[in-house]
Amino acid sequence: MMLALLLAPALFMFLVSFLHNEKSKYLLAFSSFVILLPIIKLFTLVKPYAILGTYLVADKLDTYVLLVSSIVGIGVTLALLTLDKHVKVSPKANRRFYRFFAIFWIGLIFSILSNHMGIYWIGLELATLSTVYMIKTNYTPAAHKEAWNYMIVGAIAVSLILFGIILMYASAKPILGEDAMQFDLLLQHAKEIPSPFLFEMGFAIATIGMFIKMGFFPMNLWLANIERASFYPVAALFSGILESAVVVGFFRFSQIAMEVNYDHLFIFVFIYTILTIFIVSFLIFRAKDFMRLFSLSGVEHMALIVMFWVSGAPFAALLHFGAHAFLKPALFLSTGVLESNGKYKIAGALRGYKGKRGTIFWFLVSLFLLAIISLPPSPMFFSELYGFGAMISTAKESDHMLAMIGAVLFLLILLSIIFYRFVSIYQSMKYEGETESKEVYPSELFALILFALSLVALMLPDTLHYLKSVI
Amino acid sequence: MVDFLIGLFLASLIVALFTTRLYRLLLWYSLNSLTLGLLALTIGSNIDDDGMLVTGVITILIKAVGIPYILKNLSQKFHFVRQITPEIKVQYAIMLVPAILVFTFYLSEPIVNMIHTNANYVAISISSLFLSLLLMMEHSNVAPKIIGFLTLENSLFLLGITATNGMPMLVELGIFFDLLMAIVVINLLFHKEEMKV
Amino acid sequence: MILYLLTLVLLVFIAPILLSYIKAVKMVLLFKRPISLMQGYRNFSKLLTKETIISKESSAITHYAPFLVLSPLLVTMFFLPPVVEGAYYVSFVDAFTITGLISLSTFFLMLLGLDSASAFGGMGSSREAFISALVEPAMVLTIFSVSLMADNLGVGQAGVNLAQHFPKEHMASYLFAGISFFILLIAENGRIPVDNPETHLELTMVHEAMILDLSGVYLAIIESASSIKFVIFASLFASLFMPFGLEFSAPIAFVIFILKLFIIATFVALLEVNTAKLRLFKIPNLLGLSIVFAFLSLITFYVLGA
Amino acid sequence: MFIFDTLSLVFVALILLGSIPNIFYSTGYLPHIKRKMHYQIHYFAFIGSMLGVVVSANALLFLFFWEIMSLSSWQLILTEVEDKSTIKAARFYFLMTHFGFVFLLLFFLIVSDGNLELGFSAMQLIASKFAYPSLLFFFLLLGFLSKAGVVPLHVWLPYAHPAAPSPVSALMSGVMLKVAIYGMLRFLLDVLYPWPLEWGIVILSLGALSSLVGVLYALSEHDIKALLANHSIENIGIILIGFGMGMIFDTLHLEVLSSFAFIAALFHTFNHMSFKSLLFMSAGAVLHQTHTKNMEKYGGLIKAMPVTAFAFLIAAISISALPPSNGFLSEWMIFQSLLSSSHMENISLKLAIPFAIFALAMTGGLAIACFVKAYGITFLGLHRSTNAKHATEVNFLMKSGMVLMAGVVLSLMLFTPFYIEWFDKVFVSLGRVSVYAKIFPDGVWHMHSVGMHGGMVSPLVLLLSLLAITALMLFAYRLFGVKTRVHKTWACGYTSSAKSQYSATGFAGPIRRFFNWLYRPDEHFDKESVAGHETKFSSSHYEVHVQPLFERVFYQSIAKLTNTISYWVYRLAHFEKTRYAAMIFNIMLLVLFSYRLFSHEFSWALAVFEILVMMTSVKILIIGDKK
Repeated sequence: MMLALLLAPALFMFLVSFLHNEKSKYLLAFSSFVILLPIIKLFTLVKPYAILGTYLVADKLDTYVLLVSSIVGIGVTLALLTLDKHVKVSPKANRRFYRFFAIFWIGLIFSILSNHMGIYWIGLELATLSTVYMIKTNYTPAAHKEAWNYMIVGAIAVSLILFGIILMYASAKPILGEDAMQFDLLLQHAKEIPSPFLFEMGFAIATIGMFIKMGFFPMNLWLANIERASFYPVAALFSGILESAVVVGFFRFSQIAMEVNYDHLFIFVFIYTILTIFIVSFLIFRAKDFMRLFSLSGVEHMALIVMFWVSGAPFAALLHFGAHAFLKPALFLSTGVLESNGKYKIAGALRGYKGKRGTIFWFLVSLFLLAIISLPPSPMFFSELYGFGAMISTAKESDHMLAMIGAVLFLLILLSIIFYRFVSIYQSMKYEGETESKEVYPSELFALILFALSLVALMLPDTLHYLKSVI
Repeated sequence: MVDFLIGLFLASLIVALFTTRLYRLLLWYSLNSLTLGLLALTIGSNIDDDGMLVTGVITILIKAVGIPYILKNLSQKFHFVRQITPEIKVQYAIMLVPAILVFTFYLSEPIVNMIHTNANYVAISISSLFLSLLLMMEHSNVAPKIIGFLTLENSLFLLGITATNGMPMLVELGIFFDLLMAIVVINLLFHKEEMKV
Repeated sequence: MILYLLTLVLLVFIAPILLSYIKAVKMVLLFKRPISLMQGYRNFSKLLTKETIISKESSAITHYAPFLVLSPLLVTMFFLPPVVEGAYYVSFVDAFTITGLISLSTFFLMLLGLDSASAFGGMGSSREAFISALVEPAMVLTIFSVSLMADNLGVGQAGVNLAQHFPKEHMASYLFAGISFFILLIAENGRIPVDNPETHLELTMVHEAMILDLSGVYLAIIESASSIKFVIFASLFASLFMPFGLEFSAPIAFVIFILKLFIIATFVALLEVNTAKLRLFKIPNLLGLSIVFAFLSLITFYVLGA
Repeated sequence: MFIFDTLSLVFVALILLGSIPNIFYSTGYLPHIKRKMHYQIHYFAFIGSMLGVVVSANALLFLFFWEIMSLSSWQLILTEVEDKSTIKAARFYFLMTHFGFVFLLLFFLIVSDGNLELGFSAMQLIASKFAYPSLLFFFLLLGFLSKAGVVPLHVWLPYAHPAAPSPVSALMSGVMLKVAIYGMLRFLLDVLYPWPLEWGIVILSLGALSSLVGVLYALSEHDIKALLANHSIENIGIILIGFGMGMIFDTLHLEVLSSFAFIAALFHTFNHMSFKSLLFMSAGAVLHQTHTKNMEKYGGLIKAMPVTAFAFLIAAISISALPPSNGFLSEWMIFQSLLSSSHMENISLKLAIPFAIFALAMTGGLAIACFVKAYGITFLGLHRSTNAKHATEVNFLMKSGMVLMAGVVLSLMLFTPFYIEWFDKVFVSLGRVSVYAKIFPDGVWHMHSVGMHGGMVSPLVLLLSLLAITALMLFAYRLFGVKTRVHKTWACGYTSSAKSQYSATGFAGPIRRFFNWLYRPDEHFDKESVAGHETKFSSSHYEVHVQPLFERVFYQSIAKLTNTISYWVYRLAHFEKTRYAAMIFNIMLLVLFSYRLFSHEFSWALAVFEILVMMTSVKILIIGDKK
């Protein structure tokens, strides 16, 4: 029943997208908004709540992620309403976009809510493939090329995840049989897995797949290039929703891996993420346009989330995840306006807004920009405090305390480079260059306000309490 | 019989690596899929698993026949470049292939001590994974890359069939569904002339 | 108390004479007819009768600074060590305060130089600032060293202590401190080789350049300030580095003290005759010497205890 | 949540004393500012956050307010963006504060064991169990001292403070730096207590170094606000000298001396707050009227702006540590604690401290030179530009701000015993010995050093006698009825004009030349000589710029390094456009190989082999052959 409710808006959207009607644009947007309703219903239910046997189970973690994703979805839909004002997009492309958006949602709901590695993978693959076409809605050679790129790299990454899943399944099959694909069972019996080596190898391969998908080392630039080539709502979808599906998978796999061998997991992920942040921070140092900048910073934040999670600070990871999921799409959506005078015009991008709408717009964008580098009172400030705190506690318990503290210091210095770059870009947006007038449309403003409110909601004591109770 | 088929699987993959013609590549892929399907059928009949039999049949139908056919059609429709020369020198490739095989056996050595069977199957699957990646990286054209991706999928199945004696039916069907979806998307993507990626 | 006041009067009285004496000694040595020892007084009374000409660019600073240059020095006079054993002395002021008061006086003098917008005033101030900046560390280190030997930082108390327990066991560091202080005496009072008070040549002027645009009473005040400054330093040197003769009865002690002042003045005069004025950028060499001696004094005190 | 012990309250008082006059001044300054709303919000947020920092009782709040403080001050610098240099300064400032924050964060994370809501006393327990306390100390040092602007983390200060609007410069220099001192006091005394001897020595030497470096670069500045900012570096150095002595005495179990030195440092902290705020306010008033920060364009402003000039004079006397000002008293106390080093047993330390004395004394001398320059060139002589000629006194609110702040300076001078008693309580509450009775054993008239040699000063006596004698002389002068005549400047008969008087560059000339080895100035000298004569020329132009050595050596090379690394990273990252499959291949190889190696059985030979394999594979598959 719940499943039907969850899928209904998406299916409806899929069907409406075949209608050749002027009104269908609004109908599509409406159906996209409606997705939130069953999710809110799901949110209020007692957890864990079995939606489809043992295959789809809603617990606190995945409902949170789904809720965040659906809010992002609404924001993206809002921005889509006025997409044609900023860029050339035909109604046909718009309808197609929604068609794949519907498939995307279906895949996403499956993968986020799944309690089964196989289902998780199927959903993820569905979501990945459907985004390929979304990239191509932008009819440019660059977009075409990047769509291919995404298709192939994404396919490799997703295949690697499946490969890992099968290895993990193989390692647990002797004790669990066909049920070895269920996350909760695996978690319970993780200690009994007869060949931890096989499991860890599978985990490593799957993690590589997921990390590639999130743009970690060594594939740091591909997401940025894709997001640059596609329309900004697609970029927002990528950073806000698709990444969440991947990261949920990582949360689940790593929970099991923590049980199997925490040290191996920690060292592996720690080194991997530090490498990633090293590369990304220097790439950000050179970024010359908004899209690449934001997308690289998205990679950085994903790395931080992953790091916090494995350091034993799920609260920090989830808070950071929520904050990032709201902030990054908001910034991506605002690039539509920011770049209205040219793609590489950073200087003066925050100037030239008239009227109340304009003032609110630039004010919100400045806030978001400063929040993304975790200045208080951004939720990221607190999540980073807690996350690094957990990291230091782990360091203090380990045998290599000084090396670990050194690594954290190194990490913080790398983050300072990113900080520097963002500050300099913010200043340049606000105080340099010429003032050219830019138009802001209400729908975009609504999207930004929605994200801002969600961020505030994230900081409410109740939310924090909820997040603390997730694990 | 199983070992013979696995050998064939690996052999067809390795030969595909050195192919310079698109249609020949398609043929090797089709053969590769065929051995996979036969493998599924053999193992399925050995352990009396109906799901595995179904998988085998679907594999043969879709992968060994359907996909090569569609790809051939596409290539005629969109005028693919059919002369595909590997970018990695043959000298290197000759060294790489055995190196990969040695490496994967080294990699899976600890498994042998933990689980009694199948360790070598894991090794072979991983090596075929690496080989498919090699196939993808030695071509810059889209079409061979797609075939590389498809052989990657095959090596997954090889792992699924040999190391775990088949995954849950639901999952396997899901995977096939996604594969079809991928083909649809690829088809849509080709609706402009093929480009170098 | 009477002796204390008497000392003050004596010092004020003797101040212009000392400077005239130095000049006279130099003139004798140069085979010139020496000026009278009362020349300082003659100049002073002459200046008092003249009208004051004020530069039209000058501000309130010119009206107040001369007094502020003189008054810290006059205040310092009250804090000098006693001349006779048993006489009253001010015990609540230490050497730092005195250094500070002298700097305060110099501070206003430098401002005065800048006030009239003349190139010479600025030049003098700039040079004076340079020199006094380098004097400061030598001064403090010397004070430190002396205070260790005298076992007290208070100037009055130090003089008394030194007179009572001559630091025989620390002769080496005492000597070094003495040399250092003597260099400071020369530098702070603008004597050759640091400054030549007798010429008005733009290459050599320091002190004179600052007061070039003063006249009348203001000039008289500044002139008396510089003679008082000399007498302060001379008497400090006399009390701290020649601490003998205090135990005699008051008149004899006074005579001995005055003799000491004149000996110091003679030494200064001899030095002036025998050395050429240093270039401005060579002055740090001299002051560096003073700093080095001050350090040496401290180190020998600490390490060798000598 | 919040803590209101004596230390916090003393710093609350410091912030309030520093900001209340400033609010008046700022209100008067407001018409000058275009983005009023922006300015006001951040201005009050800034003051509020500073108050928040000094009363927070746990790491979370402390860091929160600390960042708000940085954030709002950064925005305040950006209030009036007129040129690129402001933007650069703001960026640099924010980077440096973030740099400090990183270390603070690490410090707090280590001492709070991840529980950021822990109180300070609980932190001490954790810190004492930590195996490497020196690491904590250095984190703390880097964190707070980068905010306080101590060498070598001082480079941002002369850029950032001048770029802000004047009331904000006054707040930043006068008050914000003190918040960092609060942090040092709070966490060194409360959390990281017992210290090894080395820590005190480190702080002492940093202090000595920054006092010298600060004043030397101040002398070479022509920008009046940058000059003052450099003096902040110097004064923070002086505070740290006192602080370091306090720590050294404490480890040597000379408790009385230790308390004395700490009180001296705290007293100087207050004094610096008062006179530096006043200096920035009056410099701001000058800037407000002349629209330039360049001292070479000032001159003769005392006639047009008497109140400002008088305020500046008071502050200048105080910062130059001339008696009987409050600046003199605190510096006197610091000197006394340095001189008390003769009580120590450790001979090498005893021999080293005179160097600090030397540095401090030298600083004092150079500070006098510097403020004669600042005051003389700005307020005395002839105006050097039309703006200076037409300057008038600032409005009432700004004036009242300055007068109030001058009142604070004077109160610190007049009520020294009261303040010292209060500071004494701070250290008593932190478990130190009380020394008030030793400093003022017989009433408030005489201040004693607690060392053996009994240094003594009587500020009020000095003040009264100076006033009395000066008044007496003035009275006599009036009585005398001297005739005065106003005439043009004589200057040996040359005509003097605005151009012929000494410039700021010229004034600092001898000192700059003496310290040429440190400054390595960038000199530009063009002249058009007449008929080949060396000395006769029709026009000449001389310009000299001093770029701090640290900036050149340290910061620019870091910037260069970052650029180089990012260049190579960028180039490498671009391989993924075409070689993505190879990249994935390699990462798989690397991860699986390492996994097999490290998690199963480790051998060095294989590790080396792995590295070789990876290198070959990267070369063949990713980089490829050169075309």
